Amino acid sequence: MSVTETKSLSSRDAIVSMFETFRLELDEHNDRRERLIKSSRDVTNLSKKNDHAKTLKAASLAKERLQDIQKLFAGFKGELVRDNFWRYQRNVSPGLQEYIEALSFTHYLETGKLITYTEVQQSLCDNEAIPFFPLSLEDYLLGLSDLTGELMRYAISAISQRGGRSKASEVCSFVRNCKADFESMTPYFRELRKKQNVTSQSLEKIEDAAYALAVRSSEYDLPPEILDDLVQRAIIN
Amino acid sequence: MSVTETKSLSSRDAIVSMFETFRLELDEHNDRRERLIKSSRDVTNLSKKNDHAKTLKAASLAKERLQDIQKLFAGFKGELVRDNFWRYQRNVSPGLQEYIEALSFTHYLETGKLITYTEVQQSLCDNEAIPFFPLSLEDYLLGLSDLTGELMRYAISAISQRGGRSKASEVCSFVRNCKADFESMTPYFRELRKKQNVTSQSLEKIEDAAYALAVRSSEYDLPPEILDDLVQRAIIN
Amino acid sequence: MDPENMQLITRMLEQDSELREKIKDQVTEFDKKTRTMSGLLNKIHSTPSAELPPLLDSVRPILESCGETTAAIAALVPPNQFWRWKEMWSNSLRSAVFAATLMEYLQKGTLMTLGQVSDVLGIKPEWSDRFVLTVEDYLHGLITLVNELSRLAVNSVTLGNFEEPLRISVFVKDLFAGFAMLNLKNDTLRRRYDSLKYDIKKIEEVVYDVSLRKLAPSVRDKKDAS
Amino acid sequence: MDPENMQLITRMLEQDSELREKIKDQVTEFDKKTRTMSGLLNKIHSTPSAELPPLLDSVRPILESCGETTAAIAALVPPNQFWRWKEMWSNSLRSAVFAATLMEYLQKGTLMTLGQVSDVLGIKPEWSDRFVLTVEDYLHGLITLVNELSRLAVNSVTLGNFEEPLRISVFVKDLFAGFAMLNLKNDTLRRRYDSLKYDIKKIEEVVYDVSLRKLAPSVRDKKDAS
Amino acid sequence: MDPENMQLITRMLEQDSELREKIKDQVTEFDKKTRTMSGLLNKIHSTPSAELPPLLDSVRPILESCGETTAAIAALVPPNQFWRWKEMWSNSLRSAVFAATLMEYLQKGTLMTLGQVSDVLGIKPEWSDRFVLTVEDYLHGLITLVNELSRLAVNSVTLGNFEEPLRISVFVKDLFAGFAMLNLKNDTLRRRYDSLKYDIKKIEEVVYDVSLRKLAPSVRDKKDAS
Amino acid sequence: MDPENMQLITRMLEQDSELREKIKDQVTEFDKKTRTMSGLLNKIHSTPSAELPPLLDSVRPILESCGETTAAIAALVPPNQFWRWKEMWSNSLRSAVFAATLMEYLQKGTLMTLGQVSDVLGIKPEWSDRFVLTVEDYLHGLITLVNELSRLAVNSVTLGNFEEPLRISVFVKDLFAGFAMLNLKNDTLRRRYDSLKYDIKKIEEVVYDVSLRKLAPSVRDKKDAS
Amino acid sequence: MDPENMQLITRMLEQDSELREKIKDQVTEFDKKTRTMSGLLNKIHSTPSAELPPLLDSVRPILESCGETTAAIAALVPPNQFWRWKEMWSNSLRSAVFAATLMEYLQKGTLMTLGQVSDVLGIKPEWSDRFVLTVEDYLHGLITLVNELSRLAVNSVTLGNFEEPLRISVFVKDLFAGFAMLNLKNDTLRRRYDSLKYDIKKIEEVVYDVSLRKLAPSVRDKKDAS
Amino acid sequence: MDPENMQLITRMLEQDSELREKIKDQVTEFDKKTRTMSGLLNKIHSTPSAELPPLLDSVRPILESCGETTAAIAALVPPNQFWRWKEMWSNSLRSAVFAATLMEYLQKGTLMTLGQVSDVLGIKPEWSDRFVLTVEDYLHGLITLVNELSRLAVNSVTLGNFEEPLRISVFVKDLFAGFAMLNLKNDTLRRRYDSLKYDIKKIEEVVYDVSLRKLAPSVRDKKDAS
Ligand SMILES: [Mn+2]
Ligand SMILES: [Mn+2]
Repeated sequence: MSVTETKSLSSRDAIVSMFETFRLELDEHNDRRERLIKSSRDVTNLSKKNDHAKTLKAASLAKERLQDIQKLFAGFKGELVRDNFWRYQRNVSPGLQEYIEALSFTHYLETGKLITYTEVQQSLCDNEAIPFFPLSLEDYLLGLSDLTGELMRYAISAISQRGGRSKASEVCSFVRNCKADFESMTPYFRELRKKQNVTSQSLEKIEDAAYALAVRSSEYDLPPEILDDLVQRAIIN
Repeated sequence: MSVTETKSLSSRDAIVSMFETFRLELDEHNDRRERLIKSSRDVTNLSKKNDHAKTLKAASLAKERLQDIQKLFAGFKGELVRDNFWRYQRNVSPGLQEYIEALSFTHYLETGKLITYTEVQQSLCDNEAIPFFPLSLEDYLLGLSDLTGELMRYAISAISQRGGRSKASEVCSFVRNCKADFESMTPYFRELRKKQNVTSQSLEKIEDAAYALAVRSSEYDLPPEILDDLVQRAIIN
Repeated sequence: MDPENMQLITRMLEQDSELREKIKDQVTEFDKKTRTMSGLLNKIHSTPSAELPPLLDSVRPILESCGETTAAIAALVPPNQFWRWKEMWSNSLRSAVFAATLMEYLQKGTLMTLGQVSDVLGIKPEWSDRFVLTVEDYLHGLITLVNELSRLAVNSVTLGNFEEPLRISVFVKDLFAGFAMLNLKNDTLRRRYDSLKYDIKKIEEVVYDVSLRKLAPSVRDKKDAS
Repeated sequence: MDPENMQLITRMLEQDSELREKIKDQVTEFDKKTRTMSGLLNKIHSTPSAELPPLLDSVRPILESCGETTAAIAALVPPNQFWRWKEMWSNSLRSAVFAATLMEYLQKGTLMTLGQVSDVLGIKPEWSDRFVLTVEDYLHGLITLVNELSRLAVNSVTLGNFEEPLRISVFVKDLFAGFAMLNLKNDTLRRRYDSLKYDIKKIEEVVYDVSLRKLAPSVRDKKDAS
Repeated sequence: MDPENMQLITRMLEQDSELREKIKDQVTEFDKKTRTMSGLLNKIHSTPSAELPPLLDSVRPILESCGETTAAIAALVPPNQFWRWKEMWSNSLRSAVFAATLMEYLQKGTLMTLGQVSDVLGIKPEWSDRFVLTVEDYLHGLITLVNELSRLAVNSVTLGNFEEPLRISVFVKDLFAGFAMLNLKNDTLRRRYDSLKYDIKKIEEVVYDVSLRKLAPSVRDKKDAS
Repeated sequence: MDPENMQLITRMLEQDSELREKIKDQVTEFDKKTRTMSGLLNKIHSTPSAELPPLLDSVRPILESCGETTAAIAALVPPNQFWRWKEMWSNSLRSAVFAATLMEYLQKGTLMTLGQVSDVLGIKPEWSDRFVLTVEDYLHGLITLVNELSRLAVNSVTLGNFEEPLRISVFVKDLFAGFAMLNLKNDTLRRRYDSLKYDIKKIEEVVYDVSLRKLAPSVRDKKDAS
Repeated sequence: MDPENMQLITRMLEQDSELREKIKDQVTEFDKKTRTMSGLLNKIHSTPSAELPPLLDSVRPILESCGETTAAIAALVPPNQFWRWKEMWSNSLRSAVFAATLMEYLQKGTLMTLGQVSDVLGIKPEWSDRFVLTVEDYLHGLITLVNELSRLAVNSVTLGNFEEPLRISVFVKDLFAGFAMLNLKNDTLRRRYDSLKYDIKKIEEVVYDVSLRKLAPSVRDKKDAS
Repeated sequence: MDPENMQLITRMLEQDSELREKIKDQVTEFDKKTRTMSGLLNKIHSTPSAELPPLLDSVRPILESCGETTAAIAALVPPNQFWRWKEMWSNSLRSAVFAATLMEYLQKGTLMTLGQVSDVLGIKPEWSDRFVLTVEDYLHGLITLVNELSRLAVNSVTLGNFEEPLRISVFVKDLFAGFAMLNLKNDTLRRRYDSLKYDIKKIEEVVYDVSLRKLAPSVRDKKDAS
């Protein structure tokens, strides 16, 4: 497109031949977009499956699946050369955010911490530490925001398991801090403002779950771990 | 329901037997409503067919169909005793308004006038002039408001016929007056306010049609009727 | 438009709008009364059973004064136009039904019939084409009653009354059995009826808490005893 | 326009609207049946296990009679038009699935498969282009089943049956594990599935209460002792 | 959950989403064909009648090739699921109906029936549960035809063909009379039908202009004369 | 258009848009402050009562610094234009009301009046045509306070503080009784007021749980003691 | 709640709601007047130019009587609260602006300035904190004027007046050039301004039809003559 | 959140928001230029062809000055972030494309290529990762050009230039043939492309009016002559 014609076009043939080049370019763009949307959907599917890895054991299994996803992202590299990432961001984002949600969930289960921006970017690099594409702050934050919903499911399900009480209250304070941290960034991202409401609701649900446990075990004169053991024994019998 | 019990109910059986009477009453009400909705739909279908009676000849034919509709309304009489009309108004209104639209259209074609409230009420009476049910102002006005849309279709279609020009301009001033008359009643009816916008659009469409005819015939030095004749002759040849 | 027709319409519009204003004034009155009653009855949640009678005594005169309002409205409505205007006072009337039936339950543990509520609210049989307590309005009032009783089940335990939840449970389930018989169409009443399930669930959970801890004679015990 | 062409078009348009009316009538029938079954099955919450068999016996004939309704609908639906009309009876069918699977659980403690439910409801394999029990409808019925079982866990304790919550807990967790393996895209289904965790939580709380009540010393005991 | 039951469910959910992809690919093909035909047929507005036959000859093979696409789709759609998937190709099919009926009008001045269009598009009667040309889709195609003919009436005059507007006028009025007899419930169809009157008005204006131009003295003529 | 008329219009529109920018900057400042306060006050849900004073001490300076922002806005708003621009800072102001009243409750267990809040936020009586704390904004702040206290009731139990829910219950019911006396016409306010009922129900359930298990001196005990 | 605080709040809320009622009554009056003017001015579309003066004479007294209404409102609005209540009468005021400027155009072919419109409507400079004609309301009135003039261009041709469209075209283009210079931020105003392009296009098409047929001295002829 | 992470994020957010402000300022400049050009070019509708050259001369310097703005933006955009920020100036750029191509058409009757427009707007090939004229933006500009030319076809007849509509018709149809080749997806471009059909119809009607009255050499005559 960069060749500078010296004369503007005066015949249908000339016009049609210019549009011919446009067609090639637009078709290429549309095909690339289609491919990316499809890949993004694949990433989403793989990531969602990860959501169900609700226990530590399942989480380490899930590591392999995360690597599968990273391979998919490596495939993006060819498509997203130069600044094409920004061109196709809205097509890639859905899958990318689901991936960040799954990755940060695994990270939390392993370390008890919130994964950093740099860590996420590093997970999206080839062997020579060259990024497949730049990580946008928006995708990073929105992925993390979804994490809080996942943690809510995790905490509520954990309640029926041994050690559920301490798990619920750990998750509770973790999510409470997440919410507070995200708060200062809401003015920058409209989408984050919306998701912050969902986070508040998730937090309240976790609080309610932690409360239900606390109030129940307060009735007994034994430490929570022993109570858990007793319940376990009763179920097995 | 009007029997006054002296003691309130203290057993499930007593409660259930009271609800038994409620069930009968509610079922009767629901059945009646269903019947009225169905009849109203029948009225709508008959009335809509009338819409297509776009010529004077067809209009007189349509008279019979209007009588069929009036028979349907006579059937309502049994259902809408005492003040039941007001109870089922929202179920009956759709058909009633379509009927008023069709009736007022026929009336306009015959007399060139807007049918009055009293005339509509009279059309809904039995042989002894006893109304089948009270005519609400809202139904009357909303039916008339729909008439303007029908007149728009009539005027635009008329253009392709002999005498179309004068017909279009008659309809134009008729609808213009309708719009002005309805204006003072819009504060009372929310629905009429909405329909008034549709009326304005219809009026503009009629004005455009009358304009198109006027501007075309101004090019020729002959009275419009003779122009119409010439066109007719050309088509036949 | 024909000037005579125009005049007729204008006159009708004016009459209607005057009437609407007048009814509105009465409804505002009615509303004040039901709001006061709700305010007072809200105290049942922190009042021990022993102290209920004086509380109910303070509400009764207001409930009885509703008859003046219903009479005023009935006097305004033209013959055979009940259904035309009733939407205007439906909400107030349902609140009054709620107040009346709640008071009866608290005093006697029984359910007031539609006829009894009509009487208490001073609704006369001869107004039948101008002011009636319809089945729908009565049922709406009863649903509000159940909503309130589920809250009362919780609060009576807080107040140390462990028998009340059981009484409420029996009463509400009887009432629910009645509702279950109706073929409700997809409207507000059906939606509110569906929500009753949550109230029942809540009440069941309170009964569960109480029986688990053997704080009151259990359902079984009662059945066995009877 | 060619009159034959014209006639064909008119007839097809009219047939559709007639057919809709007829199916609607059958759905109303179907609805009555499922509502009656729900009403009867609601009694499980106040019926001791010993008295369940006669209750279930009273529901069974109605369940079996659903076959007449499904047959009537299947007879109405034109070949190949199942997907065009199915929305009309989906809700009723889901309620029937719920009733069938609840009864099976209560009798045998097991989960009916999609095929078994189809059989019970008299759905014939040869109707495959006119009336089928879809996966979605089956799953919706199962979710309603879990909702009901969490309520039953609470009420069985009230009735003095401390074993039931444990049985329910095992059954529901197994079912939930099945759901967790599906990749649900359908929005309503996903949302309802998501809410199941609250039912499980409730059931677990009951299990917790019941187990500890037997085994752990309560604070109150101590207080009472002191 | 029973693993077999589980597997069945999973497989059914996955099949649907694969099938959707495959149909989509065929629809993209179909779309390309109808777009090419529209592009070529657009030239009728600048082509003198004498040169129409070769233009139509160039479109015909594409029209005929649509049969391959309809066959491919029919082969994909599972028995009895026509109504489940038809929305996916409705737009393409309507464009094909438009192309077929426009070509017929230009060649013979007549209206193709629904059956004839089905034939031309290679739709087989035995696909009745997988691929059918519905009345709605046929009517949508006809409305597009009228839209195009009103444009053609204007442009044929520019090209010096003063007879065409008259032919179009007769053809379109006849078609419109047919539409007027239908009791259209479908909203989009009704709205599009309603807009036809503007096309007719435009055609009539052209007829008016053309007829008078030959027969009536214009104001300008007089001015020029004076 | 008349150039003088034109100029007048252009100047007025530009002044407005400049002013809007300036106020926006101040509101952004205000927002930052209220956001920081909310962030800090969020910690009350995980802070044992004993450690509350230092937390509140860290918020107080920010609350006091709000006076600078209100003064800056008051200086920008032209005389008589308070009502024109107030929407811009309403949300921030309501958050500030919330922060102020929450701190007061936590310290003293009492409710700050509208006048007191105005004072704390440095709002001067002489700004009455440029910056005022309206009744609506004050009430919105109080509703947010109740929302937060219902969460606090839950979380204080989790932290082992079984007395706090009772204190909250008394405070909130008193506040609610005040609201119930107002005849709220404003739609948003009315809707939010209606939602208070859920907060109260939730608090009641916490109090219920605590008293059922005798974890804190019950309401009765307290009454008996007094 | 502190009773003094409570009282203050109650009193303020009540005053507002009373004031709202009073203003509403005046706005209803205002509305009636503008509605009557619109009704009368609607006749310009069927009135030959020669008969316009008596029509305008019949509107003038009503326009002048608007001063009474603006005075009544100004008397009601408390000092400094113009911006709080103005939304209530904005629509009526814009209709009045429309009526005033349309009459001026019809009589003199000129555009009334904001100041002139204020004067005609009896708005006093000393009411600046209670009742003002804002730039936005003035511009809204002008946009309605253009909407009406594009209709008038059409209808005057139908009435045989072929010169009016040209006059309107010049007037509207001049006005539009003024609008184009403004940097409109206000959303509604901007959207309505964008719609002006359709009015201008319509007027241009009328002028086109008239010149194509040489029904009026053409633009060129006029220019040549001057 | 890890404080280092927090810091990193905050720094990135601030950088982005500063950059956004700076680009916004340049876009405001750009916008002013394109608005002035639109204002001047709007006069073509009332300017006889003979007087066009000086009008175009007055626009040219502004068009050329756009190079300063594009350079300023290109200097701000970080390497490889073109697609991140381009939405901000897309509208302005499209207006500039419109202005450039309209001027070229008016002068030479020909279509400027994308490369030529880039040159005129001073866009340098070496900015390829920071500022480029994309195909989409170029096409949007061309669609605006067609919208304007359909209006010009109407107004040139009013000005007595009967040949212009024919020239426009040929030019626009050539351009449309180009557009028809593209596979546009369902987005803004497709929607605007679809609207081109109305412009073409309008132009065809003007050509029809002119040829019917033989005011210009007809299409046929031209073809015959060539
Ligand atoms: Mn997730
Ligand atoms: Mn109609």
